[in-house]
Amino acid sequence: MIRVQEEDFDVGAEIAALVRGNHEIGGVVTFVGLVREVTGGAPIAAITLEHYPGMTERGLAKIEAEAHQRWPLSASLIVHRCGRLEPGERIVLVITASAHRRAAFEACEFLVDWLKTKAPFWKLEETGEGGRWVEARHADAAAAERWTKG
Amino acid sequence: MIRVQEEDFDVGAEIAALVRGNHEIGGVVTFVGLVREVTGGAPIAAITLEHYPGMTERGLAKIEAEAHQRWPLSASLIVHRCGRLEPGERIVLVITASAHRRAAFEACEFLVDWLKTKAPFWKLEETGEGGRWVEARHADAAAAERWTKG
Amino acid sequence: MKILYFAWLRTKIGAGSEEVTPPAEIEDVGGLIDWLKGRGGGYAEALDDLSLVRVAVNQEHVGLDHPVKAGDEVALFPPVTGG
Amino acid sequence: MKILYFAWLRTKIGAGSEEVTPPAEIEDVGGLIDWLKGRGGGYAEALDDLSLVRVAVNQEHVGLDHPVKAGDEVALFPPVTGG
Repeated sequence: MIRVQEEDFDVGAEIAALVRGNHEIGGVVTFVGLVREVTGGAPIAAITLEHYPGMTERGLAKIEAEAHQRWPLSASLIVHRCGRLEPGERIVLVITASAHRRAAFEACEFLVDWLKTKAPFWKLEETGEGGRWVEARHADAAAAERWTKG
Repeated sequence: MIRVQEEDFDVGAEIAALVRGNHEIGGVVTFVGLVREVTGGAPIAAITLEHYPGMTERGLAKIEAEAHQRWPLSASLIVHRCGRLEPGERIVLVITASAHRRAAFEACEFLVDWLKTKAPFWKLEETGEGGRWVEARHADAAAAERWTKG
Repeated sequence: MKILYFAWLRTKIGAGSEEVTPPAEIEDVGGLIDWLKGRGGGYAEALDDLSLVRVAVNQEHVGLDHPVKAGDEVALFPPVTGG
Repeated sequence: MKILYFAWLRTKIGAGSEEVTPPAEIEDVGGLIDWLKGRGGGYAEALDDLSLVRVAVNQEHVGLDHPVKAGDEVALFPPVTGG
């Protein structure tokens, strides 16, 4: 399941709702991304995530479907926030549930690597010097490349 | 941090408490283990986890310290439940938080692999045919071996 | 035809979206962009370096040779930076 | 000396812990186990195959040649099965 929203999310409630009633699930891996205060240069006061409603959800649904093809997942959820977020705030939630913990770990990391580099968002960083649109990062792209089929 | 307890845990509250005020943290990886209904043979009605109070906590604290030596973690938490648990119930929680998501993922998986094989618990499975003490599993031991330094 | 602009393309052009009716000879994305650049000002500045511009037509990523027609939703935006 | 039993050692022996005072010539874990086996019944059954028995003295894993003395906490248990 996929959601893009301005509101915060409740990690415990999302996990509970996702696995409820499924007693085959043995492991649930969750990634919560937080807004960092320092990402290289000056401390940031806030970021603003802009996206393309409709296209974003299609992109997220597609990568989620790919994860289900590659790993035996029982359930998954991606929630990505948009709008203005300050350091320490939750920005993204990825949950993968499987009978087998290795599948849940790998699928979760695969989704997070993709989201961090290829999720259709544009990020504006606010610092004391004003706002700056972030450019695509090469290190993150390399992390996502790990998952490319040979 | 380490806890062994009979009570359930609140995943969202544990994550929030662990990362509160630390704006260097970019990624929080969480593993929630659930009691599975079928693990090979007959469906189980419940498991009971017995442990050695004191020694168990020392064992968990030691492996947590090793994770902090091997990965740049900002914070971590292991909560392991003991006593009688039914299928679908939460049994273990591992949270790792880091500036870098890769470290959080690797450390979390390292801890979970260890816990699944070497955590000082003994497991009694209840089925329709009565209770049976589970023996150590070789597949899980192999997963933990992955992390042994060469 | 609806055109959407995101991120710094939006701020340079000064609009998030607009309805346009390009002349009939505009048949593909490249032609549309050239026509927009012809407006000068923020358009010319935002669309100066096309290596920094990505295009979607009806929410599918496309290249400069992809056809455009009345009723399409065309989006122009920088490479995504991830979440 | 306090002895703790866990899991099926506990159920076979029928007690989770007990205070014992072994004779003075019992100086190590192996000697202690032989002495316990000598009680027969559940002890003999639980301690029959020592490849299935692990030992901790004062909460540290030890081998059969580890010394034991009055005041020690000795625990006997099967290999752990993980969480």
